[in-house]
Amino acid sequence: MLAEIFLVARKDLRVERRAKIALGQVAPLALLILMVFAFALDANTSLLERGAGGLYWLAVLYGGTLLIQRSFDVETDDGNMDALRMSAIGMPSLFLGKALALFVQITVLELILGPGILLLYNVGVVDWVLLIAAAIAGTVAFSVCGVLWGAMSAGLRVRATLLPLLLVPVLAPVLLAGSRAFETALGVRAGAGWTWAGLMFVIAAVHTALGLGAFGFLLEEG
Amino acid sequence: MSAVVEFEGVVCVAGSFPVLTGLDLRVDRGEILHVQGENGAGKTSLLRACAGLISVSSGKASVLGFDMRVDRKAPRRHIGLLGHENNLYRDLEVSKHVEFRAASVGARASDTAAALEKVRFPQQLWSVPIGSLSAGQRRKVAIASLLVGRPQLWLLDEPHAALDTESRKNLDAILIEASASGATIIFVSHESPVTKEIASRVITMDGGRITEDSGAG
Amino acid sequence: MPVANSGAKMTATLITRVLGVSALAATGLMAVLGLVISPPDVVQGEAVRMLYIHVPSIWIAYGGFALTSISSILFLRRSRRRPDQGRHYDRLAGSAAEVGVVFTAITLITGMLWGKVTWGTYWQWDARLTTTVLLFVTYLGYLALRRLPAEPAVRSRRAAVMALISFINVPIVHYSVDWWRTLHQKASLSVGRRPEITGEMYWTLLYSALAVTILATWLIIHRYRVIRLEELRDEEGLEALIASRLNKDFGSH
Amino acid sequence: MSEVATVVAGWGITFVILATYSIWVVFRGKGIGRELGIGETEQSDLEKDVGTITDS
Repeated sequence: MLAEIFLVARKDLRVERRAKIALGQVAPLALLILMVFAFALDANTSLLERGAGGLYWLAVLYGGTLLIQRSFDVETDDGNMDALRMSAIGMPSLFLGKALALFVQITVLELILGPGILLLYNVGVVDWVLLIAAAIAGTVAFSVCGVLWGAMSAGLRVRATLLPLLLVPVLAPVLLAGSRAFETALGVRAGAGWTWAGLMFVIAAVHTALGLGAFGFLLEEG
Repeated sequence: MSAVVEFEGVVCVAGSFPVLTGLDLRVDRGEILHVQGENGAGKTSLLRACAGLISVSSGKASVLGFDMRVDRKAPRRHIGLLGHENNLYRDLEVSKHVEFRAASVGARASDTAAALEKVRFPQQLWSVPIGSLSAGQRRKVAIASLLVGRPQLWLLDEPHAALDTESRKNLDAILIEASASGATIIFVSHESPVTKEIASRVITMDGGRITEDSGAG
Repeated sequence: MPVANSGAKMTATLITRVLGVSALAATGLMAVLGLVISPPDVVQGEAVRMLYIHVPSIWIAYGGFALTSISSILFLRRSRRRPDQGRHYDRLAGSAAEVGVVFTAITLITGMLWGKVTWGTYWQWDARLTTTVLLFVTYLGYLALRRLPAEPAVRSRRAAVMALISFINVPIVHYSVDWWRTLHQKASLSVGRRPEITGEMYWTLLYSALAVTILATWLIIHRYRVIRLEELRDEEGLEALIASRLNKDFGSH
Repeated sequence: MSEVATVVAGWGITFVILATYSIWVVFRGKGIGRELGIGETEQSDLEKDVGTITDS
C-alpha cells in the first residue's frame, strides 16, 4: 500500500513539475491576492498586521482550490480515470497518494506566501514552532479535504463552481483554526494557539478516516 | 475451451439511455473477436461492460470467471482497456508514463523498454512529454501502456485509429502473438482491410444487440 | 419508511390524507396556542412567541439531516454491489435534506428577527448562528450536487458520501465556532437567549414541536413521492427507448 | 420593530415559506402524475391535501 501511495504521489508531482501550474500560475496569483488585500484594507498597517493570519489562510484556500481542481482535471483528461479504475491501485492508496501530492504542492505555495505576509504585512514571528506546526496541520487538513471534495466534483461539467461551494463550508473550521493559531504565532493575539493547531490535526484525522472508507464510492461510474 | 466473456440477455443503461438491450455473447480464451456496427450500435458499451466500468442492469454476465453482478471490479486488473481516448498524462514523459502504468497494474516497470520497442516507438522520443507527440505516436504509447501489463483480456476501441499502415501491421502482429500466448482480444473497428485476417470471429451489432455472428455457425 | 404503495398509486393515499389534515389542524392549533393562549414572558415579553417556531424548526432540521445521513449509509450499503438497489434510501435522503434546508432557513429568519428585538441586532457571530448558517450552506451544496446533470447512479453515490461527511462535520463545525466565540467575547453570549421555560410555555413548545414534526413528515413523504414520480417519468422514457430499439431490430431482421 | 410586529413577521414568513413549499411539492407531484397518466383517481385527495396546507 505504501508503494502504491508513493507511486500515485510521484506521478502527480512529476506531472506538476512538467506543467508548472502550482509554481508558475497559482503561487503568483496567491501572492497577488495578498497585495489586493492590502488595497482593500487601504494599507492600514495595524489592520493588516492583525489580519495577517486570516488573510494568509484565505490566500491558501484560494490557491489550494485551484490546485485541487487541477489535481482531478489531470485524471479526467484523456480518460485517465478509466485507466486508474482498471489498475490494481486500491482506492485508499489513490486517496492518500493524491493527498500527499497535494500536500507537497500546497506546502510549496505556503513557502511562498509565508515570506509574503512577513514582508508585505510587516509582521514578525514570535513562536516559530507553533507557526510551523499550525501550517503543517492546516495543510494536511486542506489536502485531505481537498482530495475528497475534488473527487466529489471530478468530471462534472460545473465542477469549477461546485468545488468551492462544497469545499468552503467544510474548510471553514480549518480557516478559523489556522487564522487563530497564526495570530498567536505572529504575536498579535495571546491565545490558545496550540489548541487550534490540535483542532486542525483532529479535522485532518477525521477526514482521512472518512476518505479511506468513502473514496472508492466517489470515483466509480455507472 | 474456457469462456472468458459470458453474457446472457445483458441490459446496460447509461444515464437514461439503454446502450445494451439484451445482448448474448460468449468469447473463449484465445479468440480474437472483431466487433463492427454503425455508430451508436453499442460497441463501445459492450467493451465497457466487459471491463466492468458500466453496471449490468439485468441478465447474466461473467468475465474471466467473475460474476459481474456480484463484483464488477474483480476482473479489472487482468483486463487491458483502450478506449477512444488514449488515457495518457499529457505532461508525463513517455517512458515515465509507461512505467507508471506498469507499476499501477502490478507489473514490472523494467518491462517498459521492451513494450515500447514492441510497438516500435522511436527511442529518441522516450523522454519527450506526451503532449508534444503526434496522434499516431500517442496511440503507440497507449498500446505500450497496455502491453506492459500483460492483460488476459484486451478490450480495444478502434486500436488502429491514427496509425499508419506499417504500424497497423505491427499492431496486428502484437495481437496475434498475445492471442497465441493465451490472451483474449475483443476489438471494435470500422475499417477491416488490414485487420480482417487476424480476427478469428466477427460480430455485428445494432441497437445494443448482436445481429450477426460469424462464429455462431 | 414513508413508502407503502408501489405501482400506480403514487400521488396520495389515505395515510397521507390523514397526515395532511392532521398537519393542518396541528399547525392551526399551534398558532392559537403560540400566539394567543400562551402568556408573554416576564423578560422577553411578546417576543418569546418566536420560540415556538424557531426552536422546533431547528429540531426538525437536525432530524432531517440525521435522516439524510442514515439513509445515505443504508443506500451506500445496499448499492455497493448492485447500483440499482437501495434507490428508496437515496430518495429518502434527498427529500429529508430538502425539508431540512427549508426548516433551517426558517430557523435562520426567525432567529434573526428575534435577535433584532432581544439583542438589537440581526446578526451576531455567536456559535449557534454561525454553525447554523454553515449547516444551511453545506446542505444547499448537497442539494445542488443532487440536481446536477450526471448519471443518476454516480450522482446518488457522490451525494450519499457527501451527506455522510457533512453530518460528521457538524459537531466539528459547532465546537470550533463555539470555541472561537468563547475564547474572546465571553460577555455577549450571556444575553438572555434561552429563558427559563416553565408551565404553559413549556407545553406550548412541546406541542409546537409535535405539530411541526407532523407537518415535516407529511412534507418528506410527499417530496419522496415526487422524486419517485420523476424517476418513473425517466424510466418510462427509457422503456420506450428500449422498446423502440428492439422493434427496430425485429423489423430489420 | 416592536415585539408584536416581529412576532407577526416571523410567524408570517414561516407560514408563507411552508405553504409555498407544500404547494410546490404537491403540484409538482400532480403534474408529473398526470403526465404519466397515473393517480387520476387520487386527484381529489390531492386537492384536499393542497387545501389542507394552504389553509394553514
